[in-house]
Amino acid sequence: MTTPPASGSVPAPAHEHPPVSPLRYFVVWGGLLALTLTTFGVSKRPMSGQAHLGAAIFIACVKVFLVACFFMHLWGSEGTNKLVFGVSFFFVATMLFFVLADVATRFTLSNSYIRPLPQVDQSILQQQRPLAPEAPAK
Amino acid sequence: MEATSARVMTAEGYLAPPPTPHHYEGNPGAHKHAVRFGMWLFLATEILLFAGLFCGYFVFRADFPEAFDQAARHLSLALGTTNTFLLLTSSLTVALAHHNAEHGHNRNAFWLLVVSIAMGGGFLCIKAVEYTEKFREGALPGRFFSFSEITAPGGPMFYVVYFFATGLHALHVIVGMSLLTWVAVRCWHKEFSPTHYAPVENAGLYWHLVDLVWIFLYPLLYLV
Amino acid sequence: MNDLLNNDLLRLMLFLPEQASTFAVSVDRLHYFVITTTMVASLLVGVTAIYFFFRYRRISETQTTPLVHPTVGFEVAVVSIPLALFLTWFVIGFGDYAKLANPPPDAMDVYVMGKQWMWKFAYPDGPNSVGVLHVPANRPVRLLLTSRDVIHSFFIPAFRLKQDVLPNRYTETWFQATKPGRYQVLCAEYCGTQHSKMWATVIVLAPEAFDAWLKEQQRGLVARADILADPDMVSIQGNLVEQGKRVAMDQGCLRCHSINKAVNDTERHIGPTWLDLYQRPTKLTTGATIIADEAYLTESMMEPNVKIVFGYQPIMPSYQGKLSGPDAAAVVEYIKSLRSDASELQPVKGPLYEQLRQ
Amino acid sequence: MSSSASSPPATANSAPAISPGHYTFPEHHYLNNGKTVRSWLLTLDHKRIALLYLSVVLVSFLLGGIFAMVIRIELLTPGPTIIEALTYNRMFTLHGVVMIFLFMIPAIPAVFGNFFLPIMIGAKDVAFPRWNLVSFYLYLFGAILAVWGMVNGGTDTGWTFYTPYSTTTAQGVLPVLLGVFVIGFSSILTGLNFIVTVHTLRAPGITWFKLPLFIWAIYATAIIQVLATPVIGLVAMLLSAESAFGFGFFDPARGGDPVLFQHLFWFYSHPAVYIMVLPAMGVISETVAAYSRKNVFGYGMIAASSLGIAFVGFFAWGHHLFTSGQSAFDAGAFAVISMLVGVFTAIKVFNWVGTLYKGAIAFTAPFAYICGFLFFLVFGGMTGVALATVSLDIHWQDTYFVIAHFHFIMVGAVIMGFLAGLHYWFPKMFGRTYHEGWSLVAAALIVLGFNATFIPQFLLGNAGMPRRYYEYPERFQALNVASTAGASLLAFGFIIIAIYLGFALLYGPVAGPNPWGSRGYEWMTPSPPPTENFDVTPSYEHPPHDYTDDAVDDPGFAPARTT
Repeated sequence: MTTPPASGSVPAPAHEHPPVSPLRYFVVWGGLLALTLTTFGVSKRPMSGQAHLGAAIFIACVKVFLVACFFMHLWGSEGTNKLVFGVSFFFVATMLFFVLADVATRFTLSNSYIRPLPQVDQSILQQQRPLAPEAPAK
Repeated sequence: MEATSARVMTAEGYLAPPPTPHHYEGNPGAHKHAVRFGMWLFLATEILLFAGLFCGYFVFRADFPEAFDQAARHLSLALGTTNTFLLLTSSLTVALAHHNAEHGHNRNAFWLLVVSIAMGGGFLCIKAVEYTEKFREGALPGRFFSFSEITAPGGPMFYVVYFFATGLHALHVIVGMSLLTWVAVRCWHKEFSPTHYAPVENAGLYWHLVDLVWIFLYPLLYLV
Repeated sequence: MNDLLNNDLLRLMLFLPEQASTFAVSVDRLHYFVITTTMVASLLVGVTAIYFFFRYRRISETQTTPLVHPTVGFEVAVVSIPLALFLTWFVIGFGDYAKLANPPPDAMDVYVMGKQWMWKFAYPDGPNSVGVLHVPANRPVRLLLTSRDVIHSFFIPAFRLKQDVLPNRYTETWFQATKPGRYQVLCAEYCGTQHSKMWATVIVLAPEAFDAWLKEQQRGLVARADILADPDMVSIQGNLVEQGKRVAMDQGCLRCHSINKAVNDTERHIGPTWLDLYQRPTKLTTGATIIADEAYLTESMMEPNVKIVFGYQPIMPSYQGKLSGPDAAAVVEYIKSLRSDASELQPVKGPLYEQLRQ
Repeated sequence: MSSSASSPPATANSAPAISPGHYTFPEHHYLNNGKTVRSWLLTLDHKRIALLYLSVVLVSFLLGGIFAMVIRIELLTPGPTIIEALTYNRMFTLHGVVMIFLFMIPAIPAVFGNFFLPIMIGAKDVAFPRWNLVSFYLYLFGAILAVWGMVNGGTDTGWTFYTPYSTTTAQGVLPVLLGVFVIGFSSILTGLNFIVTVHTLRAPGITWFKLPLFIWAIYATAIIQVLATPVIGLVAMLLSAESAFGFGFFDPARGGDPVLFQHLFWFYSHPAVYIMVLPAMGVISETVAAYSRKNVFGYGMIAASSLGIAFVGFFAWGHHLFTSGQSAFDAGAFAVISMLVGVFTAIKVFNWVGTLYKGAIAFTAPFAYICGFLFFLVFGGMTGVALATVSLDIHWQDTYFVIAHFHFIMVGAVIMGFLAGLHYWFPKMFGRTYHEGWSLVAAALIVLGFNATFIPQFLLGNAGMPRRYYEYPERFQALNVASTAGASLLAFGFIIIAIYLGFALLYGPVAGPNPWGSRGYEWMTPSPPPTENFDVTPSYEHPPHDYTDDAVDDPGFAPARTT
């Protein structure tokens, strides 16, 4: 269970960021461009579909972390903002996890709608049950 | 926010900050925290709004892998990457604008915001080019799909996800640009000062969020 | 404890229908356990509240009360007892559900098709029927369910069985009936105005009676188009006509040849209609009239431009090499079965939406 | 000295005697601070916005109740009784949407949350007063659009809009979805407002662990409102796109997946049921402590379990999909998590009963609703956990058992909580008290009528009567007739409440600042409170509901009324 948010009592008035030099923004910007080029390069290398997906998502997460922490000043801001950002991504992850787990572990024939309705793939049925001999070969 | 004209120009070349609202007086820091915290909560709702779309993307990608591969190859990579570059750079300029506004340099902030809005406009133009190209090709979602080059079943499903996700994102870009324009006008009137820069910060946060969503959309739709 | 759980008193008190399947027996056993614990818990809470109410009723308006905080033991008990209770329910419940989700391999398959406001059943190599499902007792029966239009739900209260029926997708469930008899099937997912009338009946026969019934049903099948045959029914590989129909759809013959009466004579398809074509005298472009028999039908499939029916263009592609022998024969069988007088098939109207493969 | 609890006349130790004329009505307060219609319609005062919400919410409740009565009358006979199939299908859709989106979700958070959140934490107003007014007008516009859409468009899909029926049916579904989308925005804004208010506007002296439990409940509800509502916004957009342009997101013929719709829909709708029940639990925590003059037993546990329900409630949506083609793995995972939510509710119930221990309990109408609430929450909650047991759910899904379960929680728990809150805070909101005798009669009628309506529906569910049935097999008629009889009793109870509360609004005896002698923080201001909530900001040494010896004569609270 979540404990009450970390911010405790009201923060000190006139909360000022530590003096931030514009240089930091350019460094972060450079990092983001570099990451975009890497994800572009990675997508060109021959890998399995899943690996491509995993790499792309990982690089995207790193970029999101950079933008959120420095451009959106999440790094120095109050705990509650960080908590809100973290919890919303956690809920997105749970929604994706459960829905994709459902699609992945469904009844084998149930994803058969990518094949038109009339033809039930007899091979799947045969795996599970020997058909009566007189059924003509498909 | 009272009308800017009612407020007097201070020595440092920007307007006096507006008084803290009546139910916050005695604690301006709490009001500043409240405004920023409120904006972050709103950003959480935007993140969850797009979560449903990503859910749809992954489900249909699991159901129609070949169709998604073929369709992804038909998207023009050049336009997608330039769009990513545009949004990232506009995020930079918005961050710089916020930095300048925080130090009271209203005119610098104004020009930086103008550049960001221009880049947003560029993004939308590129998107428009891509859309017209797809309308001509017939690569449209649902029953309007008549794109011959995609033979795998579920071809239209990619374009359902593509058009809905990029369409909703483009809508958010438009809202973001209008927010930035509204804040740019107030920059022109030299309204912001070290103690009063919340509007620039919130418009910046919204723009960065729109950039975040595109950071996820770009690899998933164009690269993978 | 065991006889209390199995006798009928609790079942009648809870208005439960009779237990006619193995799954029903185990579900009801868990049901009695859950309902009794719920009753006991709510009674306990109610009685303690009423007792506290009388014992600590207010004496005066400004009465002060001590500051009472729960001991750690109370907090642990209040978390662990309900959690233990609910997890036991979960373990028993999910155990039964796991058995339901994995049908035994020797189960007999039956295809169930839900269609707006009726249930159709089809045996893989036997008859199909509307609204009535014959099943053997004491033998596992696996249902492969699908729907023609919207989501329905196949619900047999007596078997404690329910499974949603999704269009364009198969869902699976199974049961093993224990008592012969007639049990009502209801649709449990809202599907339109007649949702409350979408009923069917499951007739459980003794195993031998069922085998006899099935043999009798299959005997007459190939001889005549089964009056209830539904062309878009799930594939019946035993039936040649069906296979012909499927091949014709796949090869795209039906795009040019229509199989039902032309709505009005002026509306002509690209190719001649197949309805009542077999044994019909047809005039050719050369002026000669021939009888459209099997030879002509097979020949015009392989070399279409040799004999062209008067008034049609020679644009039919040749199927030489594309159609194997048995497939061609099946198509001919199918054309032979298309007699407007013989088949009482409902007019073949496609599903409410276009098929996936344009 | 014992006196029967149910006798209405006031005796020494039953209901606190509220003698008329003991107090004078304060001359300036939020009600008469500006008499013009414009001052009411464009108000920024959270208390007035709460009253605006209260009026629209009560009208929605009346509408929903009428639709419910029509359904119950129609089900008197197995065949057609008063309306034909299509109208019946529209009726249960109207009943569902109006009750859930227009009454249950906004009722307690928007009315009592708006009114008492700032007062209870010693603030002058909510964090963003203007957004609060925008939220009300979004709700009003969304409500009108939804009701007009359903009546004019003839939507008959039920409040769940399952595809592909909802997108391929001839009945118009577009305006209802836009209405729901707009109401979703209003819910997000209210939730956002409350979270920021609790974080930034607490009066000095009120730490996180001195917050009244009602605030904890509203805070947890606000978290759900903010994080879950966007998903229904997206679902409404997707459904509109699909029914208007045939996008094929959820349409299986075009490759879409109807089960994906159910996942996205229930990802919002299950937390939504916690949006409805958590505020009612907050009201009960307050009223139990007030009417038994005792500190809440296990304050930390109740607060933590509110947050627990809000957090875990997000992972339990799959128990609505057990029979809908979901995989066995997901069914198991969702079932286990649903059990956790059941445990949090059990913690709360045991702590409320613990609060009665060593208390000084006065039997009043709100307390009757608390007793009803406790029993129905235990019974409804445990049948809910039974429904989450996968194998039982196979039989119960989509039958009247499910309808009985969620009405036990929605009518039994939430509306009882709403009535308890309405009666408990009526003096504070309007400055007058209601007639004690009639309120007890109405409470008895409502508890009795509720039991007679929904216990038969549990049995109907067991017997296997599916939900949304216009015509049903003969064997279910007896129970349906019993249920309809109960429903009319319930309706009659609500009418009596409307009468005596309406009467008390204008002619009720003047209630002093603290008629119940309660030690909740909201009783520190005069009733009805001034626009700025407090003439002088009170000091908060004692935690809320502290009735020990030194706390009772805390200067912040006016003395309890005596005969």
